[in-house]
Amino acid sequence: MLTTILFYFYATVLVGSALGVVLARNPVRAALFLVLAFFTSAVLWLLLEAEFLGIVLVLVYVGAVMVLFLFVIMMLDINVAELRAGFTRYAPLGAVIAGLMIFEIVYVVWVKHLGYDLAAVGTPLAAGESNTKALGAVLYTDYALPFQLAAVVLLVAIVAAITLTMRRRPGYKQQDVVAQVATRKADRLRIMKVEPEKRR
Amino acid sequence: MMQNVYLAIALGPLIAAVIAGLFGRLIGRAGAHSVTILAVALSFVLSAWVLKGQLLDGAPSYNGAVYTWLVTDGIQMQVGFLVDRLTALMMVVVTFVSLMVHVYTIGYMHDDEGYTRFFAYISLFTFAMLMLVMSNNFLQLFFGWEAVGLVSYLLIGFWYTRPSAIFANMKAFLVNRVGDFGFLLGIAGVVHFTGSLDYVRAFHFAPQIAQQSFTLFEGQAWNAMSVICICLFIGAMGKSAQVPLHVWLPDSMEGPTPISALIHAATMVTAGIFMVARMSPLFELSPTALSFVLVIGATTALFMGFLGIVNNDIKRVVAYSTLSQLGYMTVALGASAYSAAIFHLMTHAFFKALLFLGAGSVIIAMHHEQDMRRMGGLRKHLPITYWTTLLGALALIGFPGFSGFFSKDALIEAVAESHTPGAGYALACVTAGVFVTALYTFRMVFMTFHGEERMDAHTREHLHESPWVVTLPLVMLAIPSVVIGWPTIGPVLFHGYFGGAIVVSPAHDVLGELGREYTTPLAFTLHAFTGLPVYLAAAGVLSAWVLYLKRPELPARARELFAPVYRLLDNKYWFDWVNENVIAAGSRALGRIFWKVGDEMIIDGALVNGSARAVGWLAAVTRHVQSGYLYHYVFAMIIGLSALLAWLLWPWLFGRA
Amino acid sequence: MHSSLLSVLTWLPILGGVVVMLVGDSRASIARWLALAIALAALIASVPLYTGFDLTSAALQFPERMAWIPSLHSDYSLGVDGISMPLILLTTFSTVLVVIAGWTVIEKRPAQYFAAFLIMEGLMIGVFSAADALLFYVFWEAMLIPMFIIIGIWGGARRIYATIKFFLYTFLGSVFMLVALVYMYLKTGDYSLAAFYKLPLTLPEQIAIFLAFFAAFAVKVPMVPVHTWLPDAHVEAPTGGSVILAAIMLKMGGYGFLRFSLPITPDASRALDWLVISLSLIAVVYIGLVALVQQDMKKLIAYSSIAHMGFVTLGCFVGYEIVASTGSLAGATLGLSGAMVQMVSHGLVSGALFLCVGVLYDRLHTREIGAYGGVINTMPVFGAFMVLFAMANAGLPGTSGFVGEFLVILASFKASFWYAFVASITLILGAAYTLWLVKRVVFGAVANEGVASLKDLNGREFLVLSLLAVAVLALGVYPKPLTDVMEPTLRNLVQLMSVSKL
Amino acid sequence: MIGLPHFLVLAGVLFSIAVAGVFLNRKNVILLLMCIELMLLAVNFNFVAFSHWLNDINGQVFVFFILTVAAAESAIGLAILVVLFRERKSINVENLDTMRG
Repeated sequence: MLTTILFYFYATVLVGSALGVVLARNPVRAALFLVLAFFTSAVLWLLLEAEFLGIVLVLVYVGAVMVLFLFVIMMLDINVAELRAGFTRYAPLGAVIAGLMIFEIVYVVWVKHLGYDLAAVGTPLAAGESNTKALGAVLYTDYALPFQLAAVVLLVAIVAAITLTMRRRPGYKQQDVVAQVATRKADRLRIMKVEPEKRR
Repeated sequence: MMQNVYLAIALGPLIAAVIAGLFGRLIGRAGAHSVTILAVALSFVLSAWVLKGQLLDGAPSYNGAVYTWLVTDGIQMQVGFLVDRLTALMMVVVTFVSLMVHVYTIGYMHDDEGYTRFFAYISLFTFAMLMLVMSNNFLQLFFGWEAVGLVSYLLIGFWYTRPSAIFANMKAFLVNRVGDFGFLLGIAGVVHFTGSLDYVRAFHFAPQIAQQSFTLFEGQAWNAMSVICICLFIGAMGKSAQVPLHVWLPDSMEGPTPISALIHAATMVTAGIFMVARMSPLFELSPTALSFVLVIGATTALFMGFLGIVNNDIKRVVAYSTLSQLGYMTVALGASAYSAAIFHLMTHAFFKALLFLGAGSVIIAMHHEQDMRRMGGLRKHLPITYWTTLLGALALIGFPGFSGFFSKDALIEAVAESHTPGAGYALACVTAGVFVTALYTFRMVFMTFHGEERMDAHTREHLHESPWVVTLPLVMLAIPSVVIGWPTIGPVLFHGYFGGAIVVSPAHDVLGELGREYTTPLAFTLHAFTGLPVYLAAAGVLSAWVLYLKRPELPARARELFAPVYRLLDNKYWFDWVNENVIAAGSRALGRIFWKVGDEMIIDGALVNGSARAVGWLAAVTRHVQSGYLYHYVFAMIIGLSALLAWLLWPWLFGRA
Repeated sequence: MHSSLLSVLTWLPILGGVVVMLVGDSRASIARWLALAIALAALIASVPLYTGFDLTSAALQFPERMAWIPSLHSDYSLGVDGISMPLILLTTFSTVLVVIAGWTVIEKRPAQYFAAFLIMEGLMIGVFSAADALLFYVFWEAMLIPMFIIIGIWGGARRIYATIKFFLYTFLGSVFMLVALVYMYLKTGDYSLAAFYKLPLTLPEQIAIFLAFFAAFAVKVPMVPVHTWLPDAHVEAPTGGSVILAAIMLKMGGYGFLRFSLPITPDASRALDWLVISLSLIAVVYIGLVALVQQDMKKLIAYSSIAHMGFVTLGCFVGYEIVASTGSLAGATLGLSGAMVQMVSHGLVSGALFLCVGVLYDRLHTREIGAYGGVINTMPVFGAFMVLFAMANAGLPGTSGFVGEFLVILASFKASFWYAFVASITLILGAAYTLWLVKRVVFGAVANEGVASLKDLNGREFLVLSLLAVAVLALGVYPKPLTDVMEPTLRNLVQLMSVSKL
Repeated sequence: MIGLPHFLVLAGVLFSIAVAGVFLNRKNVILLLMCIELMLLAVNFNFVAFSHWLNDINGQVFVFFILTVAAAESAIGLAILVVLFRERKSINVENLDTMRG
């Protein structure tokens, strides 16, 4: 009984935050709504006994991605007004498409029950089982290779982000170790032959 | 041996023509005309010898192939000769008249720079005519047919700088081509049924063909033989200028007079008559074709005669007279009196050539003045021409004893005997025609030779008789015009002179009946006095005398009285108008429509360039899709996704589940 | 007997053309004489084709076979029979004439001009002698390129439009043919024509293949709806280009029908013969009337050649209607040999007419009929030639123009009276537009000072026109040698046509 | 009782809102990226729900990979945004139409 209440509560919060993201006037507020959305979905995942994923979700998304978003929003002085101009021009089209999708999904899932019987309630995990252990068992055995691939993807993302954004800011003096090491005596020292001054 | 003779007869004029034509400048004027005259004279002598051989010594008729032209699908197409009594007679007529014209041209074309070219053409014409006459198969007949048309085209347009001449020659060729269009269909029909082009096989299979039928239009089965014969006769109509296709003959007077005499009086126009006579075995088997021929001939005979009355150009009057006489011959053919037609053809060749050359001599004397209203009283100045032309005129109207009389009266009586449908109409036309012929002929004679002199002073001083080169042929032609009828009517008409060449089925044998009562030419002439035609002719001459000598003002008043009739005749029944404005202009307009609308707008515009433009337009439209705005692309993706989703879920949503 | 004559005939002009091109425009006179020498060599080499030709057998003669693309089972096999041999002779004969005709007329890059013609000659002989479908297709497409260049570079004002239109039109058609060839290859396993002849095909297949071939050959013939490229191509092409285009390239369509459509898809041809016949009859009347109102001489002759080619297609397909109406095959060979003779004679006659227009164009640089009048006064010899060729074009007996039309009309009468009726309308229309052209150009008084300043034919032009005149008259007076060559092959083709392959 | 459909509907609604979001603030690229994150979240939701109901852990493994990809994607997205901003002094999509056809 409790889970139903919890579910409905968090579901409404989640949907509200999603709407918030979409309709927020200021991008920062949108980002924060998104953070809220992640938190509530993490909680919902816990309901589904996927606690490891929930935590990972919070760590990864809220920790890393949303921070990044906020950082970028802050950095770029976006003039919000101009971005919001003509906000509702495509609204009706957007609403229609969204409505269509909702209708389809609800109809298929709810009315037709995906075509197979869902009466069976989800079987709860065995007492001693833990989501993390189950995930760990599978992750490093069956999905070893995809795991490595995920790592590679992340590596590429890092390298790409750096190469894209790093630039030498004009007027920014930086020590160039290589050049320093490579100097030779001749560059630095010049022996001059100077005539002595006549005594006056 | 005989084949070499025939080859010599036919090829002689060709070789002469080539020599005169290509090497005209080298051999000079004298060389050119002597070569051609020599060749034609040789042909004439040989033809006469052949005729004598056939006639007196009873030499058999010859039918042999010279060389095979083409062999395909089992059909042997050859070039060969069939010389029987009919051909021999025609050969003599053609070569004799051609010889007269050759001699006459020396005088007539004396001061013309195209002298050698002219001689080349007329001897080429003789070659073509001989090939046509002597051929033993339809292919060579068609070759001769078109070659004759070609040479008449070249000759009518001889003075090619005159716009009216080159218009006339194109008109002549095209109208002849319309005739050949029918003729070719006839030949194709014969080949279809007999599987070969030779006359002999065609005549042999004729009875079977007569049984078969065509379904030209759904439901109506047409007798095959009638279709073929009518098609062949259409060819004859084109060549012998019968009513709808006669329009080219008056215009062909644009050509020099000698050729009008040679081509448009004696030889070419008679090709059609000769062909029908030659095809008598076929025509006899289809009564419908015969009555068709009869009616067309009768209409031509009468109505063309009327035109002769109103026309003032001397050569055109003679041309209309030729049309009318051709109508007579066609009527004879229609009445199955083929030998009468050929007999009239022969006599007509002589006196019509005479009339033409006479008119030519008048024109030379009057310095190329052709309008009769500016002539008159030439009797004193051109005595020989006057007398010879008078004899020709008498022969033409059928003055008893003259050649024209025998052939025309025999013809009229034959029509009277004939029972083929349409014979009544034909008889009426033919008899009325006698009066009309007499009227216009003597109108011409009185207007040019009698009455007061209406020409201007300058030409009057220079009026003198034409040189012997001109007058000799006149005399030479006058003799047969008068005499030829007497001795030949017996054998030609009634005693089966043509033998196997002409086949007449017993039902139609009109000449047979005439032959029973016929005894001697004299009896025939006396018998004629009992008939109507002689008196009609006399009445014609009398009325011409009254109208044009006694009371010259009468024609003018008659013109007001019968104004609509006069206008009808003056415009030659509007045939020319219809041809130029309806047919020619119509086809040009149709052509323009097909070209501008059909080709340029529809095919080129819509399909070819149209599709090119459509591709361009499509490209322009799709270009807008690349709007450059990021969100348009995102929308496209999402809309695409949702559409896919909807499509995927469709069976789920509304389908069976 | 294995002789490499056909390969020599095909590759000699091509290599010769390349050499002439290498000689380059700087040494134009050498290039010209070399080109003439090669063209004459090709003509002399083609003579043994006729003398050594076995008049009794319908099989492919002078056969050659060499592995070409083993993986596709397509081999370089050449062979010639009654249908293709006369056309090869026509090709070599016309090319010699064109080289002579274009002698001094072409100033811009003459070497490449002659090279293009020689290469095209080689390719065309290749098309006629190919006995392997793929080889045929390669030559068929390659042949377009030289003509594209000839019209494109040495053409008139709107040459770019004309040449692109020409190329795309023909190319679009022949692409479908390639599809059909590949389809049949997949069914039989190799590209040789003999295999295609024996390949059994269901009716739908046959109809599809027939339509594919029809697309390619109808454009080439050209048949009525797809003919609009020809007048533009002719008007813009240089004289030599026009002659070759009219003399040889239009025959490709007819040759294609005889070599491919009839034997390979007999049932489809029987089913669709009404389409071809009605289009040919339309061509005769519709195009005849259109030709009547043309103002440009070359356009008029172009339209007239479309009308004449209508006879070829009529002759090819009338055989089925004859069987339908008379029940016997007698007449089918008549129609086919009429079509073949018409092709050869049309090549000579319209080639000659284009040369005549070329002669006038070289002097007054205009093709408008209105600009001429009374040409015979200043150019009598030319006038005589023009009248002769005009008469041949109008189908006057005694000239080659008549032979083809006569045979086809005889055959079409067997099929139905109305076919012959409509077909022989060409007698009237043909005479009408040709004579009207002659009347306005040749006859009449001297129209303007341009015409007055005209000089008569020079030696070169006289030689070319007299050669053609002799050919036209010889074929008109004695066509037996030509038809005897074709008779066995056509008789065999009729057998192939009538045997159903379902 | 909360069944699988509930979760699926919730994920569907989330996804649709994200889609609407894309339509709404189409000119602000950052918000676009956020909407994409939201969509990915909805997808993960489904995965977890199914893996729970079918008690097949592989679903969750997949969520794991989606997270990595999402992180990488947003990182690069923002990097591009930054470079874009430096170049054009604005990230308004309106005036970024040089790629127009």
